[in-house]
Amino acid sequence: MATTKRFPRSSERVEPEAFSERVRSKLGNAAGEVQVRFNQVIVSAEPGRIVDIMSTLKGDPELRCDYFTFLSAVDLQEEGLEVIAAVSSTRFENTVIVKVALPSEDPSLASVTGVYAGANWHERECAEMFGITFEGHPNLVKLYLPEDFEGHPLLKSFKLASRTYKPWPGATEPDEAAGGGRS
Amino acid sequence: MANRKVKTIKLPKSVSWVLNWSRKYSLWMFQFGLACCSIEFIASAMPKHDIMRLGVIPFPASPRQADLMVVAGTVTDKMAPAIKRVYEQMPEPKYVISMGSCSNCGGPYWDSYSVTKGVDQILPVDVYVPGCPPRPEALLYGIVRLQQMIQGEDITEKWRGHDKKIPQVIGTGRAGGI
Amino acid sequence: MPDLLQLLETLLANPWVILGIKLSVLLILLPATLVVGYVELKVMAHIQHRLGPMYPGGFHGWAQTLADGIKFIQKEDIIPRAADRMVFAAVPFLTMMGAALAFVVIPVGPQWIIEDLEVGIFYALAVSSIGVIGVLMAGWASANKYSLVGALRMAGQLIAYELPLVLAAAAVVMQAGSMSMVDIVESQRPFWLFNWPQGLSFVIFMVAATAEVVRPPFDMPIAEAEIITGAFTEYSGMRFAFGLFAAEYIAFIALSALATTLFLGGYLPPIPALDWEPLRPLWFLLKTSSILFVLMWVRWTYPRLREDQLQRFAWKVLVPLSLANIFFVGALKLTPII
Amino acid sequence: MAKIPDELTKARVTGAGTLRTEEMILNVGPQHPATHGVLRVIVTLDGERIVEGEPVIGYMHRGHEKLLEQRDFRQITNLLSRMDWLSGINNEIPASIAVEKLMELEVPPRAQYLRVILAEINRILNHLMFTGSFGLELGASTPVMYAFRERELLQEAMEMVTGGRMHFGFIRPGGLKEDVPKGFAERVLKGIRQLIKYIPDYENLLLGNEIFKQRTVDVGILDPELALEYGVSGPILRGSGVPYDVRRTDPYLIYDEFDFDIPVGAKGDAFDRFWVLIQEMRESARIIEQALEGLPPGSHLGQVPKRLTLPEGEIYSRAENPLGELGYYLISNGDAKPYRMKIRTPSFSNVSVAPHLLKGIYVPDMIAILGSMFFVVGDIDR
Repeated sequence: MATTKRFPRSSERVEPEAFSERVRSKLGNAAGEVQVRFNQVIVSAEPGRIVDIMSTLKGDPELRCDYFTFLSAVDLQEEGLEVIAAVSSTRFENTVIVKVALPSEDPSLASVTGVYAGANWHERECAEMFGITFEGHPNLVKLYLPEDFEGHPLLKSFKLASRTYKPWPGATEPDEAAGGGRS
Repeated sequence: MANRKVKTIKLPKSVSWVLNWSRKYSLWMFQFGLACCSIEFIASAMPKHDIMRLGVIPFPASPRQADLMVVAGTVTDKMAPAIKRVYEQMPEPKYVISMGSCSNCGGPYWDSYSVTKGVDQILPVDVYVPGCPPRPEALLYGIVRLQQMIQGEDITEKWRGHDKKIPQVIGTGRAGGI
Repeated sequence: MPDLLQLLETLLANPWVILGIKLSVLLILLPATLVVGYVELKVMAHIQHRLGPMYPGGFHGWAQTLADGIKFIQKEDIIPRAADRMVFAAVPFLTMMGAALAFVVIPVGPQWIIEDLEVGIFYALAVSSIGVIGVLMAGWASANKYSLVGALRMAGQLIAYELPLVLAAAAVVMQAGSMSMVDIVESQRPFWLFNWPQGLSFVIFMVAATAEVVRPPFDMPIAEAEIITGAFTEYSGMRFAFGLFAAEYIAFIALSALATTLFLGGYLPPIPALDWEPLRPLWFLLKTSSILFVLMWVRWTYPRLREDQLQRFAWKVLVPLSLANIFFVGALKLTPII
Repeated sequence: MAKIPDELTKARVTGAGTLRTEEMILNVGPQHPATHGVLRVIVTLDGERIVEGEPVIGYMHRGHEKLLEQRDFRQITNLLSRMDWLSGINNEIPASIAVEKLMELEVPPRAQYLRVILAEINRILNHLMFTGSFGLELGASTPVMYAFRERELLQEAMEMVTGGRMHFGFIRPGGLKEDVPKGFAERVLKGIRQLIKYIPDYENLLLGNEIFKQRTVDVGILDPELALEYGVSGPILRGSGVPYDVRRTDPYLIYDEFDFDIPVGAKGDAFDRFWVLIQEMRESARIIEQALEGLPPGSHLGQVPKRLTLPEGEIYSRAENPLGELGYYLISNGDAKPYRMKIRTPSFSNVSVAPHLLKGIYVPDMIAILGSMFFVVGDIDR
């Protein structure tokens, strides 16, 4: 039978600063800059080391990031793409966000599905939305969109047809004159 | 369903009335929830609003046994073929209510790249219920309007296959009349 | 009063009147399904804190099922192209016939019976399973995977439940010493509310009968949430109305009437003192409708089982139990109790 | 069981090779009563046993993330609340928190309390829906009616405050759209008391029902390690015995001030998940009672500039949605619109683990498992 308990915050909880120190020492030179922002540890990494980093984050007994939070990307236009992956440690109650910079042309990255099986759908989504190839992914086909859909919607170069055809009709800012926005 | 045999038939008024009356009060509603509106759609079948009072029976799980399809929610381009297919599987005479802004016209997703802006692009709609989502009362009102419409129909036209023409809504007073 | 009784007796001796009564039993059936269907809608609604149909017909939506019936006549008749047309079209006749034929032997009163067959109970149980063959045919002919799964479940269920059903009825036959339905009823005299030696048989019979008419918690063959009305997924219009709806309700009424006859003393009044000839059909109807009500109550309360759990329940619980019951009734038969 | 030699189990047919059972591919959905919404599952069947089940999603993909980039920080609330249509307020909260943190806005305590109250009412609304629908999928059509009876009462309370029944659009950066009207507390308490009074009813109708137990106990056991690896959260993760709740592990708003328990399942089967769901309603009711008691007077909205322009920066802001961890990764480039807003929805991760649970089970179990995954299709597809 199930039980109900009052669970206080984990007794092994580590403050984000201390956890970032751990991350820095464990990852060593695999990771670039490690910093703490809004209580979350942010790690920037080289594209080639992503699988190493993820395995260390998951496997190291002092990190134990067992909870796969999400994986996505952002189109930084001139600066290329950036893949963002977040994992959390339920024991130490900390979140680590790993960032990897990729070029805009033909971006590709090693798949982390071998480390976190849960990355499967996240990578498929990311591939479909940004056109990133995840090497070693078991089934990299479209997740959301119909088979015949062309383009990668979340790229900044992908324009919404409706918006091009018809701009937003109303006022967009409160200080614009009332009724002045309709074109 | 074009049928030449019924072309010349003109039903007596009383027969036509009984046929219309029976269709009006036996709207078997296909269980079809797409998005947000489906929750209000479910709510309308629940104790507070109880859509069954109006003779709408929300039992059939298969489109073959349904008379009424309520498209409740956002229709996406990926889903549209499935909706059309479900509609085609329903036997004539059949009715469609488009519930909520999304299925009426795209609603808050008017600029989305994956949303069909209006279900009426793929199938004929009899009654549009506005709202995002419409309150259950709004759906009930939509059904009452549909029932008024059915009461004014000519079934032989439906049999001849002229079902695309949406008849005039005639004021028959409250839906509760016999 | 005595004049009236005398008149009644002379009337009942007239063969034409008897024929009329016999025909009326059959003619009542179809409207009866409409009434039971309507009552079920209302019972369901009230169990669920709702009102149910209120507008059709004006007074508490009394004409709801009537409207349903007339509507189904107008619907398009669809036979899928991949379907086996002949078999597909024959199904409603089979399911309807299987259910309706059982009424031939059910005594509404000692005179109110179409034919008091000597093997009445045997006949009733035999014809009630014809409908299942109809369901099997529907599942196969529809060329639909959901229908096929539904038909396979139906086949499994039929075999699992026919046995306890027959064994429970056999216990009654043992007690009565006859297979004629009227004899079975008469053997329950003097009747006091319930034929107690058959208590266990009654429970077994009701459980098996619920499975036989495919109602929750044993409605796996038509489970809407899983396989979309199973064998009848592809049926529409009149074929659906007769094949599934009317057939289900007729079978439902038939099995309740059968249970009334076998276990609740049929047309016998609850207290022997009330035994007055003209009131007998009333007692019968009262008892049958109570069983119908209880079954509706069960239907709208319980979730459904899983097919393998049903099989396990049938073979591991019901069949041994009904065998034990037969032993028990046999033992009682040796005593002067029954 | 002893191994039976092949030649005994495989019948030989002259000239035709071995007789074998053929696998059947059954397409469940995208329109199917059991997938409550437009999820599609392609199952390979061997008789009634599922060899493999693969969910196909995207039938409700409306492109939220792209659309958010076209709307400013006040408009996004309206879209976000439509994402998981059963928990509008809970969707809006982390977005406002993200904006507040980046802009360093102060939220007055009254607004904090009211946010907690509204979020917990919304959680109950969501859980009641699933309480009903789970029973419905298992063939019991009455519990859903009872659940909606209580739901309407709380719905009325929400309506009284926000004017909406589902999509509230009530949480603004810096506080709330407006203050609650008079009589709000009484209305909510009335709803909560009736709910607490009738929860035993659901427990008797479902949890205490022998058939329900037969259908759910030991069905779809989710291993906690696997669940974590897939990022499963919410009642489903807690059903597997992991006490992970963002309200505790990473407290937002003022959740650390309230006293509440985290119900946790023992085995991780469908029964435990459902049990956790029902117990969570009790805990939410406890939180609401405490919050109503301590509701401070004051303003409902902090000092918010007329024009919302965010400084450059990025933040991952998360909250415990009724269905699990909801997170927004917000990147701002100093504009009035988000540059990028990644939405991490609970149902997406929760359903991604389904193929593991759908292996080697019966078709009816698939219904029980999908029903106990408590997903909203809009939340999966966004």
